[in-house]
This record gives sequence, C-alpha cells and structure tokens, in this order.
Amino acid sequence: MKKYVLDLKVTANIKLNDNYVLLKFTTLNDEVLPEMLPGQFAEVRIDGSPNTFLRRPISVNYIDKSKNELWLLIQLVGVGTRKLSEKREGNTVNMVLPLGNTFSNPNPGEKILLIGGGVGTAPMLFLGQSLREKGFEPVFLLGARSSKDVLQVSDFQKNGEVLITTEDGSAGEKGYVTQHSVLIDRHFDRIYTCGPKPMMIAVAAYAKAKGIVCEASLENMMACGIGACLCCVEDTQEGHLCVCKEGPVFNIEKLKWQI
Amino acid sequence: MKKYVLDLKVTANIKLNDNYVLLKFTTLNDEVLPEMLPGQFAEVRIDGSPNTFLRRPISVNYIDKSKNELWLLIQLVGVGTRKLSEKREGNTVNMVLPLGNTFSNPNPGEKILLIGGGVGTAPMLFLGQSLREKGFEPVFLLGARSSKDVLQVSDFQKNGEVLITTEDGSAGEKGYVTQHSVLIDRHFDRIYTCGPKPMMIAVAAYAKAKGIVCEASLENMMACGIGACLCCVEDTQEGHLCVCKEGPVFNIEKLKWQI
Amino acid sequence: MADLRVNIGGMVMKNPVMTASGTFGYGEEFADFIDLSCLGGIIVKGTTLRHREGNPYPRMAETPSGMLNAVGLQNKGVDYFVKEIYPRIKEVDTNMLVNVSGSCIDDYAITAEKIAALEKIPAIELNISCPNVKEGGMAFGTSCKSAAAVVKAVRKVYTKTLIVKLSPNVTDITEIARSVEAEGADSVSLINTLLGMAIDSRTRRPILSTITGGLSGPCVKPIALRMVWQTCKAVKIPVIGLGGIMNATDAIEFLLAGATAIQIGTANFIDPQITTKVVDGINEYLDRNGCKSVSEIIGGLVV
Amino acid sequence: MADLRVNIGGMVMKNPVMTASGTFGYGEEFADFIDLSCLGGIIVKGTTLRHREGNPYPRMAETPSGMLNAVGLQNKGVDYFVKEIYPRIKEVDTNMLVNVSGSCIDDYAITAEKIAALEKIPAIELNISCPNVKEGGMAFGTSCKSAAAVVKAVRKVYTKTLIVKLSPNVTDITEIARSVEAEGADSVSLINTLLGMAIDSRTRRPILSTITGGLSGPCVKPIALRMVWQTCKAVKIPVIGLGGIMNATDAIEFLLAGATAIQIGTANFIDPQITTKVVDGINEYLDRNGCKSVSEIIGGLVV
Ligand SMILES: Cc1cc2nc3c(=O)[nH]c(=O)nc-3n(C[C@H](O)[C@H](O)[C@H](O)COP(=O)(O)OP(=O)(O)OC[C@H]3O[C@@H](n4cnc5c(N)ncnc54)[C@H](O)[C@@H]3O)c2cc1C
Ligand SMILES: Cc1cc2nc3c(=O)[nH]c(=O)nc-3n(C[C@H](O)[C@H](O)[C@H](O)COP(=O)(O)OP(=O)(O)OC[C@H]3O[C@@H](n4cnc5c(N)ncnc54)[C@H](O)[C@@H]3O)c2cc1C
Ligand SMILES: Cc1cc2nc3c(=O)[nH]c(=O)nc-3n(C[C@H](O)[C@H](O)[C@H](O)COP(=O)(O)O)c2cc1C
Ligand SMILES: Cc1cc2nc3c(=O)[nH]c(=O)nc-3n(C[C@H](O)[C@H](O)[C@H](O)COP(=O)(O)O)c2cc1C
Ligand code: FES
Ligand code: FES
Repeated sequence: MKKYVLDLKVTANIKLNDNYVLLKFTTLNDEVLPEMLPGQFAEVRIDGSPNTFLRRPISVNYIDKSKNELWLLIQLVGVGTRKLSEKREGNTVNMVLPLGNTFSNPNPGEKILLIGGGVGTAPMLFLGQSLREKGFEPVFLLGARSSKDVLQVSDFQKNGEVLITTEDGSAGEKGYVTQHSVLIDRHFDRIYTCGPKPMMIAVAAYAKAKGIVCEASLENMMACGIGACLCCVEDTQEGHLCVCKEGPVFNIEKLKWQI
Repeated sequence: MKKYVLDLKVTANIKLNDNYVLLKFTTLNDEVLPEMLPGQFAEVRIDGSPNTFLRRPISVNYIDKSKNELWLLIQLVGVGTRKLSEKREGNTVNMVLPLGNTFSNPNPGEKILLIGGGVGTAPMLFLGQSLREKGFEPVFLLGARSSKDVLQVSDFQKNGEVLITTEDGSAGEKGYVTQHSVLIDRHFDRIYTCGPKPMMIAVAAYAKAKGIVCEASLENMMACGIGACLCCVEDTQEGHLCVCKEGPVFNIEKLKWQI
Repeated sequence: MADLRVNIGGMVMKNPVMTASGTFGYGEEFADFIDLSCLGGIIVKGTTLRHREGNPYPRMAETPSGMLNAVGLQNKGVDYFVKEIYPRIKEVDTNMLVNVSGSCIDDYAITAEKIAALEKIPAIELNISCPNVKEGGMAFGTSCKSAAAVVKAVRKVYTKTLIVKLSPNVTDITEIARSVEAEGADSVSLINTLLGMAIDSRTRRPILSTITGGLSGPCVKPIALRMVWQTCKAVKIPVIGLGGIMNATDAIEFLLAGATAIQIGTANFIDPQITTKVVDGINEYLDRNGCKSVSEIIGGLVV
Repeated sequence: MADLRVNIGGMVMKNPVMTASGTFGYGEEFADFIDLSCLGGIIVKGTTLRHREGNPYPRMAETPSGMLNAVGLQNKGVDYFVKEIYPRIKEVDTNMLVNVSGSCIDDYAITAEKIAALEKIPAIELNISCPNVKEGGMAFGTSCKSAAAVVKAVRKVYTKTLIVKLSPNVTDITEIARSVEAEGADSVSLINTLLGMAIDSRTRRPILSTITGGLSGPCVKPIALRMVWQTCKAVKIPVIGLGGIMNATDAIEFLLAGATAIQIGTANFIDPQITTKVVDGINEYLDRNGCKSVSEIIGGLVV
C-alpha cells in the first residue's frame, strides 16, 4: 500500500475524559483519504514541543468514509500526546500513513472476539467495523481501570456485542479482561487483541491453551515507523522483526512470549 | 533594583503591520508590576518553540501605570519572536525582569533628542514618557524603511515633537535618521539612541563631532541577561563589559566604536 | 539551476546529498515519498560478513533534539545482500553504496571483496565507528593504528571508491583521518554517532538494552560541524559531512566548512521527504547567491 | 524530608546540587531569585593568575537544545578575586568553590595556593578542560600525562578538597580520571563543554569570534551521563556529574549513574530558580520512593 506524508486538518477535538481525547481529521482539499486497514497506524509529527523530537505512532481508530474522516484516539501519557491533544478544529497535523500490516482475514463463519485494554481499544473499533462490513459478528471485550475509562461504547455497539471489565468493578464485570466470564462460557474461533503487554500476554496464554487463533497488535517504541531504522524490533521465531513494518499485528505463535 | 521571574498575562495583542506586534501584559493576580526604568529589558521565555532554547531579550516599550500594563514591541525576525507574537489575550509568558541599566538623567533645561531606528524605537517611547514626566520636552526622531514601519506615532506625540525619516521617503524626510534636517537646523544638548548598529554609529559620530552628550542602547546577543555568563560583552574603554548588566545603555565615549 | 555535481574519489554524484547508513533502509522504504533518483547517493544499511540479529529491544531512546540507538548492525549478511537485495535495488538511478562493518579485519576485507564484484555499487563506506557492537566497530576507529590496518586490508581487495566513516568518540579525529588517508582511502565521512546513555529514573534502569548507544540528530550538529571543519583542513581527500543535518541550511553549513558531500540520517525519520527538499534548498541557495556551481561554496567559509 | 547531605573528599554539602562554573557568576547575580544558602555548593567563575579580557564578541551561539560559548575565561585575576570578591561572598552560607584555570602548570599552582589561604573556600575545581583558550585549558585535560602533571603540582600546595574538572573531548575519559586520581585528586567533575562550531550560512562566517566554542545544555546530556557512568566505575573518588541537567529528573539520572553530586550550568540561563527547584525535586523523589537518604540512589542504576 502506498504511504503518504500528509497534512490533515482537525475537524473535531472531543475530550472523552481527563486522560483521553478523540481527534477527527480530514484532508485539506477534500481529496479522499488514503485507503487504510485495521491495525495500521500513523506516525504523527508533534509541533511546538521541544521535548518531542520523534514522531508519535498512533493507531487508526476509525475511518468515517461518509465524512472522509480519520479518527485518532489519544491517551495523554507524556508531552507529545498532551501537545497533540491541544490541537483544535482547523489546526493541521502532519502524518505519515498508513503504516504497518493488518489483521488477518478470519474464515467464514468464525466467532471472533476482539479484546482491547486501555488505549489498545483504539484499533479494535476500526477492526470491528471492518469485520462487521464483511459479515462477521464480532464480540468486543473492553477492559479499563474504571467505568469512566470505558470509551466509545456506543460506537462499538454499532458493530457488535460489547462486554466490559473494569478493575474497580464500576462497569461490567470486576477484574481483568482475561477474568471475564465470557471466556469460560462461550467459544471463539479467533481472538484479536491490543493493549498493555501483560494483558496481551495473558490473552495469548488463554488462546494458546484453548487452541484459538490469536493475533496481537504490539506497541514497541519507534523512530521511523517505516522499517528503515530497525529500532522497533520484536524477537520472533523468524528473528528480530520490525513492529512498524512486519507488524504491529503478529500471530502469537510467531512471538517468543513466555506463554 | 530587585529582579523577578514572573508569569505575565497577555491583555492585548495588536498587530501593527506584517513585521511588528505590540503585546501588552499585566500581572496574574493584580499585584503591581515591578518598578522598571527606561532602557531596561526583559528576558522572555519562548515556550513551544524547539529551536528557541534561550530566552529572548526584549526592551520595555512602555509602562502604562494606570492599567498596570507592560508593553513589549516585537519585531518578527526569527522563530522566537514569531512564536511570541502568536501569544493571545489570556496566555501567560514567563519573563525575568527588569534587567540592565537605564539612561542617565539629563541636566535641567537640556534639549534632548531621542533617535530610534527600526525596533530600536521601542525603548524610546518609555524613555520619552519618563523625560516628559520629569519636565523635559524630548524631540523624537524615528527612522524606518517606509511609512508603514513608522510605529506608535500617536503614542510618541503624546510625549513630544515627532520627526520622521523613511528610506523610501513615504513618510517624513527621505533618507536615514542621520540625514534629517533637524540635525543641521537645531541644537541639542543630549542624544539618546537605539537602533541598528550602523545607525547608532552614525549618530554617535554626529554627536561626537558636535560635542553632544550621547548614549546608545546596544543589542548584543545574550544568554543569561543577568551578568552571569559574560557572553554579551562589548569592548569598552574599561575592557569587556556586559551589555546585559553594565548596559544596555552606554555613553558613546565609553565604547570603542570607530567614530 | 546551478551545477550540483560533485566527485568523491572518482564517483560522480548528481548532487552532494546522500543518505546516512542505517537510517534509510535500502532506499526502498522511502520510494513512496520521494524519487530516489533525485539523490546524489544512497548508503544502505550496515552490512557484515555474516547474518547478525543485532541487539535486544529496546534499541532506541529519544533525547533532547536527538535520539540514541543501539541497533547493533542487524542485517542478513553480505551473501544475502548480494543475492536478494542487490538485484532489487541495482536499477535505482543513483549511486548505491554499501556500508561495511566487521568484527575483525578479515571480515571487513572479505565483505568488501564480495561487494567489489557488484557492478552497480560504485563505492563502499567502511564503518570503523559503530558504537553498538561488542567486538570491532568503534574500537577500530578510535586508534590510528587499527583504523589504518582495516583500511590497508580492504584497499588491497577493493579498487573502487573507498570511503571510511570515522568515529567522533576520539580526542583528535584529524589524526585518524590522516592515517586512513595514508592507507589510500578515497574519502572520509564523519561523524558516526557519539556514545551516549539514557536512564529511566522511575525504573532506575538504562533505557537501552545495551546501556549505552549512539547519539544522532540535531543535538550533535555543532560537534559534527567542528570535526568536519578540522578534518577538511587536515586531509587532501574529499570529506563527506554528516551529523544532525535537518534542512538545507544545515547542509550548506557543512559544505561551507569544507565537505564535498553531505549525508542525512536521523532527519529521515522526522520527514521522509527531507533529502529531496535539501537538494532543492541547496540549489535555491546557490541561485540566490549567484553561484553557478556547488563547488563555489565548498570550503567557502570566511574566517 | 530525606537526608540530602553528601561528602566530596571531606567537604560536606547540604545537598548534592552545585552550580557549574561560568554559568552562575559569583552567585550574587542569582540572589534576587533564590536563597543561595539552599544550595549544596557554588562554583564561581573560572579564575586565572592574571586578569584576562577573554575572547572578542560574539561569544555565543544558540544550537538545537543547547548553546556554544567562547567566553575564554574572562576574569580579573586571582588577586582581584581575593581582595574584592571574596569579602563580598564569603558569608554566603554554602560551600563557595573557585574554579581555577591556567595557561601553564605554575599558573595553576600559584593561583591554587593563593586561594588555599582563603578560609571560607573549602575546595577548588581545577579546570583542565576549557576549550576556549589558546594555550593551556583543554590541552591539559586531553592527555593523561599533562593532566597528572597539573594535579601533581597543585596537590603539593593545596591541601583542601581538590576537584579536577575533566574534558569530554577525549577518546577515553576514564583514563584521564584515573591518572588524576593517582595524583591525589579528591574528586573529578565532568563534563566540561564539548568542542563545537556554528556557521551563519548567510554571511558564510563562523558565528563565534573564535570559530569553535564549547557546547553545553540538554543536547550534551546523553554523552555526559555515559561518561559519568563510565568514570564512576573506573575510579574510587567521588564523581560530580554535569552536562545538560535541566530538572530534577535529569539530576537523579546522574546520581543513579553514580555521581555523588551534580552541577547545573546552562539551565540557570533558562530558569534562574532551577537550582533550588532541583533540590526540592530530588527530595520529593526520595520521599516518593521511600528513601531516607540520597546515598540510597547514588550509583543505584539497575543493570
Ligand atoms: C503501533 C502503535 C500504535 C499506537 N497507537 C496509539 C493510539 O492509538 N493512541 C495512543 O494514545 N497511543 C498509541 N500508541 C502509543 C503512543 O505512541 C505513545 O503513548 C506516545 O508515543 C507517547 O508519547 P508522549 O510524548 O506522550 O510520551 P513520552 O513521555 O514520550 O513517553 C511516555 C511513554 O510512551 C511510550 N512511547 C514514547 N515514545 C514512543 C514511540 N516513539 N513509540 C512507541 N511508544 C512510545 C513509552 O512507553 C514511554 O515510556 C501507539 C504506539 C504504537 C507503537
Ligand atoms: C537589550 C535588548 C533589547 C531588545 N529589545 C527588543 C525589542 O524591544 N523588540 C524586539 O523585537 N527585539 C528586541 N531585541 C532583539 C531581540 O532580542 C531579537 O530580535 C530576538 O532575540 C531574535 O529572536 P528570534 O528567535 O526571533 O530570531 P533568531 O532567528 O534567533 O535570530 C535572528 C537574529 O536576532 C538576533 N538574536 C538572536 N538571539 C538573540 C539573543 N539571545 N540576544 C540578542 N539578539 C539575538 C541575532 O542578531 C539573530 O541573527 C532586543 C535585544 C536586546 C539585546
Ligand atoms: C537507527 C540508526 C542506525 C544506524 N546504523 C548505522 C549503520 O548501520 N552504519 C553506520 O555506519 N552508521 C549507522 N548509523 C549512524 C548514521 O549513519 C549517522 O552517522 C549518524 O546517525 C549521524 O547522522 P544524523 O545525525 O544525520 O543521523 C545509524 C544511525 C541511526 C540513528
Ligand atoms: C557561558 C559559559 C561559561 C563557562 N565558563 C566556565 C568556566 O569558567 N570554567 C569551567 O570549568 N567551565 C565553564 N563552563 C562549563 C560549565 O561549567 C559546564 O561544564 C558545561 O556548561 C556543561 O554543563 P551544562 O550543560 O549544565 O551547562 C562554562 C559554560 C558556559 C555555558
Ligand atoms: S521504527 Fe524504524 S524500523 Fe520500525
Ligand atoms: S547575557 Fe549573560 S552576561 Fe550578559
């Protein structure tokens, strides 16, 4: 897929809570946004932030084709994401996109579970929409600290059933995603996951034990985002692979996680 | 005079033309602004500008005591001044002030000419106001490229007679300040000047030839602004002196200019 | 449009803008963003005799106006390069150079010899300055004797343009430059990365798996510029300048300091189109200043 | 409130935060902004035997995340210091140190001897690493032999705490550190500035009157941190770390790397209150991490 360096214009800045902002972007001259796939990401340049020298990788959260809009869900963790979250309607942001691979296509009829934790729910929305369009009925399992951190629920609900766990029990079941009863009660053929590494490892261990196909989307530190610097590598059965190019999505069988 | 590190709040951002912005500031909690003297300056921190590591020295343009306002006149020359000029009402800017010395007190009854060129007119307004308050009748001679670069004329006029030269003749007399007829037609006892170095050297040469007391305000590159780093020195009869501490105002007799 | 051509030890380039090894992949990664044939040269990833997996993750830390890397020469080895990669890139209409590294002198020589056989590779850049590998690498570039020994061995088997990339982690880089010049190097390129370190105060651990790594980006530019200027005065062979070049103005500063060509590294990560922008920027500068050829500004610093 | 006290070769400091020579004047310049007695120590401007006018203007260039300076040790000489400045600053309730420079070994020794006589100066810092003077300065700090010779001569006449400030412009800073330790230095401080250069492409001239100058500020922090870490492993005497410290987190990184104390230089220009903020920040970090004393984190890097 062809990659672009683009200035995109903010069309909306929606504060979801103290730690999360949803930014919507469109093109400057009404050209159609480049085609993007679920799991892919953008390398976003953060201007006006002396301590943010490198671009920041941010997943495609959603593509609203009808409005020609790209959504990015931003968790405010440091200076870069904070600066980005200050962008207002009309501001432009420079991005390199679309980057990385995508999730594999499920086989017809498969029951699919999408597990997202924290900001790792971001790519799950786009993936869920895409699966829905292809005729699947994805189930979403979203994990968060507490109810206020469960984001974009109504958007998820448009694309499938939504299950929730929170660490404090303030929404859905109490505990971690891997403790949700659905994992005991129901059968899935395929799991896609994105979230904090310990969560993904637990999900992978569950999938492996049950013999379920499982793909995880990794978030290694990146410099270039395009496979040129070899900084973002993950150790795999095939050696060091670039998360930015051969990933971010990997079948867990390929990874060397201790599961 | 005690120096302060202060966050000041922008109360107005007035675009004077494509190259100049007038910023007005007040304190955050209605405390009275520190006392400042004509010729003194502030070291202004420029946030959100990766290429502006050091503070930028900016002269006190005017103190509006009735409104508790500090005015800074900014010429947009590089990234730092441009970033500063983007500050809007309500934004805060961090400054170290007041820094440097001041112009000497004239003797009673002296005829005083204030010559400013380019952004060097900035300190002349505050100086003129202060002289006026002390009962003098300062004459202002302002030099600029063309009429649109002649700034704050009505403010100057409140404090004395205003004469103008422009390089293209679009306002006042055509030519450089040192070619203005007033220098031939009238007698002055004292000249204060600030502007581009070649202009100040020409003014100094004129003053010296005529035996007129003359003080010039220099604009050497600064790192600290408080006499700690010794980066901003000017070669003088007393050796290398700091423009930020022993200056910025020097009697031309003290300087080693070739005049 | 000024004449931008320069000559590095017999290798003619359309313009003085090259890409720095390890920051531009094999060029292919940037083909979506720029027309590769507009570049003076592309220096591909550090290549070693044998396959190397490089260092464990994490390999990167962001620093004020720069970054540390500890990639450690991950590459599939020279044979893989010859068989798989060379055929893919050999038709790119620019100078394709290979950056050669080794953990002993023989490795350097054998690798160089294998690349000498590739028709469309007009030059190699000997990396005697990689701070991210345990044996060899930077060790060769920090003493005149070992630097000279590597170059001597490679010079015997490699007759095309031989560029030697110098380490800035030395007391006097001009000494090393002179010693490789004496062994027949056609050019020196500098600087490689400066050895640095980053610590996470929260975890109390080094950020890089290797503890230390190589610093690059605009933070090192003042040091690079100084070393290029010193080296240009010390040797007669052309010098290729790099280290922190982010735009055409930076590139012009290196040319003024005496560099015949320049390389762009880390800046490719910030703007994947920066290389061609720098070519355009140099051209505009020359036009604006009434220069007919880039040679008019090379070494043109007024001191 | 943790115990912040540290001991540098017999000199006890309230806390590990000192100011770097040449960036803090004689302390007086900052008295309006902070309470000087809250600092662990103040190192005043580089002092030489005789009055020096320093280098011509321009002496400063801004660089990405840093600056170059070429002040060249402007000062009125040690006798002026003893007569005029010492009486003014001797009552400040902190350790007042003098940074001593010279253009030959005798100059160092005579200057040190004169300062030894001042009761309220508990230590000197020998600057064998100034890149901005024609003779002496950095030259002494770039070879083990000359570094050792200076320290030997000064050690003979100076019995109080002797700190030696090292140059980063060397292949192996640990060698130099070991050689001055062997001559009886009580501590080493590092790093001084890195030699750099800046060019104005418009005028085609160097920006500094001296062409090259010393680089400081956050851009050099990764290099400084690496050198401090290496040196702490190489010597037994306490190491004072500096180079690019802008906030408490940076300072803590140096302590974790093994520095017993730290100095703040260029950051004073950006925020004249930074030194006391760093003291507070270190204290908060220790409290947050349940440390009773700063000694618990010195050298606490987990590798
Ligand atoms: C493929 C991918 C997709 C991502 N998608 C999203 C997303 O949709 N929404 C979102 O909010 N975040 C996403 N992230 C994480 C996001 O990139 C980091 O949170 C961001 O870079 C932190 O920058 P900062 O300046 O705010 O924080 P910093 O203060 O720089 O760092 C805070 C922490 O963020 C991480 N981080 C910093 N720099 C990078 C980098 N260059 N690459 C990777 N991680 C880094 C580190 O763990 C660091 O400790 C994604 C990361 C990757 C690799
Ligand atoms: C005492 C004094 C009073 C001043 N008063 C005013 C004023 O009232 N209004 C105003 O607009 N400007 C004033 N200046 C000039 C102003 O400081 C510079 O224009 C500004 O620093 C440029 O910053 P920049 O980032 O926009 O440009 P840059 O791109 O950094 O530099 C452009 C040019 O500005 C000058 N400059 C850059 N940095 C400094 C520095 N640290 N110190 C001095 N000069 C520098 C240099 O000549 C440089 O070539 C004053 C300078 C001094 C020393
Ligand atoms: C991620 C990364 C990988 C690098 N790999 C190599 C390499 O394989 N061989 C080499 O000679 N230099 C390598 N370098 C050094 C660069 O080629 C260059 O010398 C250095 O980064 C300074 O230039 P810059 O500041 O423009 O990046 C690498 C640099 C980076 C940042
Ligand atoms: C303007 C300036 C003047 C300096 N003068 C001296 C000096 O006289 N003696 C000395 O040993 N170091 C001097 N230094 C070096 C600093 O003390 C310090 O080693 C260096 O700046 C690195 O620390 P920093 O990055 O915190 O500034 C000077 C640095 C600057 C920026
Ligand atoms: S971030 Fe550069 S290769 Fe992945
Ligand atoms: S700017 Fe530091 S002494 Fe004047």
